Amino acid sequence: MKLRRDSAFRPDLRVRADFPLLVNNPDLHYLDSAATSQKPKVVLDALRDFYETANANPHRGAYSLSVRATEYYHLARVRIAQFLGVRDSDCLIFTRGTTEGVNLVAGSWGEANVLRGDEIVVTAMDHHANFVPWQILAMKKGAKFRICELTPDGRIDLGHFSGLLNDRTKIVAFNHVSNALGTINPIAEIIRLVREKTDAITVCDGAQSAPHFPVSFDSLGVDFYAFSGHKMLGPMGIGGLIGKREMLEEMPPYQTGGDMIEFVYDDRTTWNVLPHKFEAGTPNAANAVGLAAAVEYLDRIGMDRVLSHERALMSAAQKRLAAIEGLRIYGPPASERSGVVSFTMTDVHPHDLATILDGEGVCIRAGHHCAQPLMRRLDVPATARASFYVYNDESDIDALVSGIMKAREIFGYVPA
Amino acid sequence: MKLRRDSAFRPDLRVRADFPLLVNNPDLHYLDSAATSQKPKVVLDALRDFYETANANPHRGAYSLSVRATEYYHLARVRIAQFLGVRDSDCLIFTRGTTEGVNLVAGSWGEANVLRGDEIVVTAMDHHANFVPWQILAMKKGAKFRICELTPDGRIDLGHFSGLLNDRTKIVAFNHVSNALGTINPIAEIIRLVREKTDAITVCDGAQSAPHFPVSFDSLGVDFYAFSGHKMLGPMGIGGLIGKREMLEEMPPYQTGGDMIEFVYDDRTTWNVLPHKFEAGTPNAANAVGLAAAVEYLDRIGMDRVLSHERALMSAAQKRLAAIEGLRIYGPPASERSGVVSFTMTDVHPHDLATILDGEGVCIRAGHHCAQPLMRRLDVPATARASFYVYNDESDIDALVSGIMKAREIFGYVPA
Amino acid sequence: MILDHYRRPRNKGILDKADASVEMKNPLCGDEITLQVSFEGDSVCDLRFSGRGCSISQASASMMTQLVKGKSTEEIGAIRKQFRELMLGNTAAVDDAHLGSLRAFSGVARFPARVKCALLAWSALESALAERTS
Amino acid sequence: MILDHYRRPRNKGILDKADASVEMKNPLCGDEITLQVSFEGDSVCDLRFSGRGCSISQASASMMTQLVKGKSTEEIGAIRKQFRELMLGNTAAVDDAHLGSLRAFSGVARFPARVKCALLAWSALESALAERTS
Ligand SMILES: Cc1ncc(COP(=O)(O)O)c(C=O)c1O
Ligand SMILES: Cc1ncc(COP(=O)(O)O)c(C=O)c1O
Repeated sequence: MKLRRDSAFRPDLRVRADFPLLVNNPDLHYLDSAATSQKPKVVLDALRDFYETANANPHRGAYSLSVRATEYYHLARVRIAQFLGVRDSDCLIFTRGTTEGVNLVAGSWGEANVLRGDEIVVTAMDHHANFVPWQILAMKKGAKFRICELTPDGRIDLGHFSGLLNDRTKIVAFNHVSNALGTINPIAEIIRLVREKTDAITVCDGAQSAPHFPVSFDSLGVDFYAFSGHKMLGPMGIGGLIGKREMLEEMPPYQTGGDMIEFVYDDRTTWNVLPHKFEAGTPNAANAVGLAAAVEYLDRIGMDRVLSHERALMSAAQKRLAAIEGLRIYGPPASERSGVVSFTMTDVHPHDLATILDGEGVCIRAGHHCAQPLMRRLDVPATARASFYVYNDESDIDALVSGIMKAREIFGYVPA
Repeated sequence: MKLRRDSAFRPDLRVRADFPLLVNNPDLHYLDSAATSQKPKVVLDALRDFYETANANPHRGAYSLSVRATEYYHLARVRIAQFLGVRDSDCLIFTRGTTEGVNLVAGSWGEANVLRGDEIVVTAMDHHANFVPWQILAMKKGAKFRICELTPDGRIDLGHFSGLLNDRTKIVAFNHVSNALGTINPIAEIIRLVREKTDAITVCDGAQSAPHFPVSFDSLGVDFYAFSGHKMLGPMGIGGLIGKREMLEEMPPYQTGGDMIEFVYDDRTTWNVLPHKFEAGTPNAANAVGLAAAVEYLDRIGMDRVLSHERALMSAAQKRLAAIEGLRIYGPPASERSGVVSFTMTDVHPHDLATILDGEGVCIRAGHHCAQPLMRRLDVPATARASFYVYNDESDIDALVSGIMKAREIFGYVPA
Repeated sequence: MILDHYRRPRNKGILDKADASVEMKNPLCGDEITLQVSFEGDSVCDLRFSGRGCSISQASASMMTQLVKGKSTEEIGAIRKQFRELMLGNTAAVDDAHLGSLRAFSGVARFPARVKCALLAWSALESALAERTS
Repeated sequence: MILDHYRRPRNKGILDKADASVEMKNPLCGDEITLQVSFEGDSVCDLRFSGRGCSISQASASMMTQLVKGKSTEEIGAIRKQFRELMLGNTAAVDDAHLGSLRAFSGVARFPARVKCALLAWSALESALAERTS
């Protein structure tokens, strides 16, 4: 994804009033959207509306209420598929979130196809959700687990990446955007290398891309794409895995139980068609409907505007933060990052910084960001991270910067 | 569970006004609570309140909002554990529902412990959720999959059950209450037999018991108990698996990713403590809070009263239905059933019945109730099922009966 | 109309000599149908169904057998397509005279669970035609 | 008070001869501590810590080393128990004079993620004592 360096971008969205939690807390500066986003009123209304007008077990009833529930659930799938550029909406499987999506691919495709001696490639910037399942799968199958190293500024080292690929490579997993650094990975280039050198499947962790810029699965070229609703204005506990139809059809089911079966005999079971084959048990229809309302809301803003708003905030934040002595920013240049900035400060531990900022009403994250392998490579135990979304504006950056200055004062920063 | 035959029971709860969907549809007779329940206003309010005042990613933040989210989530766990008689609340793992709970045990304990030649026992009345995962596990491991047959009136045939148990039996799975017949199984007797003849673990599907009468996991004696929030007035997409601590501690994780790890190295990973070890990824904290509000609501009514209310409805329904010529009821006597009545009618297919009843505003379920092995044994393709909960009253039974009479008329029932 | 075909199904039974025979089941409700077809050139010369199920699936099978008898595979394909449209809620299809008595099913479209019942016989016929060409 | 200990940690370094040495890490934030203890009879005769981390974990370690030096394992156990109470939000513990300077941490109880930082040194000490008795 090419991002313009246009400094004329302005953070022009003014939507804070749509978010009840932010309205209830006018002095709150929420800068942890990469962990989870706040929810607009329309999403909470959609949830409530489902429960008050359409609540029934989808797929199972022959009465109108259940028909309505089934329809709401189906339309939510179609709507979200459209948002993510999936023409064949049956290829969007609802999951609890990104973590479950990756586990599904590892537990189904991986279990069925990875053999001793095969190789699985991940990157050193991947979130534990797209790292540990592959590590465990590799250990279980006797496959080789290979980690692609990063450039000093936190990008995938494509040279190293290319060198890791060979005809035993079965799975290549990578995030679209790093939650810890904000790095936006060059998916087209990655896919090209993978296709050129392997028959591997590609698994893209889209937890940090789906919320922040236009994504079209059909043109992305990856075989699987996982995302989390709660990071894109939707409710908790809902997300999705998108897969290519031919893959999903040949894969064995993941969880089994009601709804995903066709016939259950004493000695064997046959499976339902997509997407049901991968959705065992009563679906979380209400939250799917809530997520559909979220993407509707994002589409109304326009994902291009979401992107430009965040880029404008990011470039402003970058300038202000870089000017603070003793503050070190990780990852590629701001113009090549998503709305995430990860940093450390001389003499102030990230945790202490977060606590002091909290006292100022500024919510940032401090820790390993579920990316311990990356932290080890950066040689820091933790970083502080601020992340932006549609409801943020310049006042959040002001509060962040003045909180940092205050922390520096408390901890008595002495220029070296 | 001993149930009194006391005919003096009266359906004395009058709580319909607490349920927005039922208030919005005053002529609706919702008799499909075994599929999913309606939600009281307090649950919808709790959900909304979480999103409007405490929404953040639990466990991950060092700021007050995230602390609040973590606390809400923790307190929800404690509250639900208390409701289900679990003193050690860390042994309650949040899942999407019963289906995921069973899959977790099969995928973790089962994967690690079942060997070729071992045996797994289920019953012929089990829901696909507590049947298919064991069948698949057995096939994968080369274990024997054994199905306990039922008595003609739809109870576990304890003689046959006992005969199935031996020292190769590794897992015994059974539902507490059958969703298709309403049969309440004699758990104490089952556990006694299992302990006497095997070292097997016991997995109890509590989807239909947790909502309907007092359950105490600690005194039930089973090793695992799975339940679904959406069937007990809670939101969709949340439920739980309760396990004995010593079991859960020795089991490998199920899904892997963020939050469930301790340290992630390039070549291995260590696990977090209970309950986190089994909760990979961002938890569905909002829905856990919603479910806590649901059990709070149930406790305020009192589970004894819930039980007596349903029993009163059931005995009234039983009398009225049994009086209809050509109507056949399946399962044990009403006095030994939970609030579920499954039946067929001469000359009216269950699906046609459901459609006609729907025209009268009566919601019942028609189909195999995710229990195809049972249907085959009953030698019917489908049954009609009405199920009761706290918000039902005699008017629902009136509507059910008069709808059935209408269907009979339309389909021109001719006494044989 | 539906009830009439349900109570007095047409073409129910078995053929002495069938060119194709297909058994099909709706997993959702357990409806079953066995369809036997004999051909003459490109046309369906005779067909019979047996099985059990709800009024929708049985009446749909009964009407289908009446409607397709003597028709060419192409004609049948067109009707099937229109009927499917009708079942998916495409109201324009209601006016298609080719559907004949099948238009009585238009109300079923409201119930996705029942749509499968209405389409069961047609799925069986599709399989039978495919069986023949292969 | 916390900042003072963070900036000028007491007993930071290594012992020449330690009876027990424990390394401990907080997975949440990466705080690390290595604790060395030497005993005399039933009492802790000397101890030193090293490592890196936030102000809370480092100051807590520093204060702990001051407070437990010369105390018996039983006395230490009592203090540890009280400190844990304080961290769990038991406000009564704030008045316990035995906690000495540790009472400065009472505000940390509000932040569960930080409580682990405060307890890290104490967990290490517990391990060290256990190592010795085993
Ligand atoms: C007895 C029984 N077990 C399991 C389930 C599956 O529950 P869920 O779909 O919530 O996972 C149900 C309900 O559908 C049930 O009634
Ligand atoms: C890049 C990335 N991948 C995966 C995840 C996991 O998502 P979830 O916790 O919603 O399953 C996250 C967020 O926590 C993330 O930022």
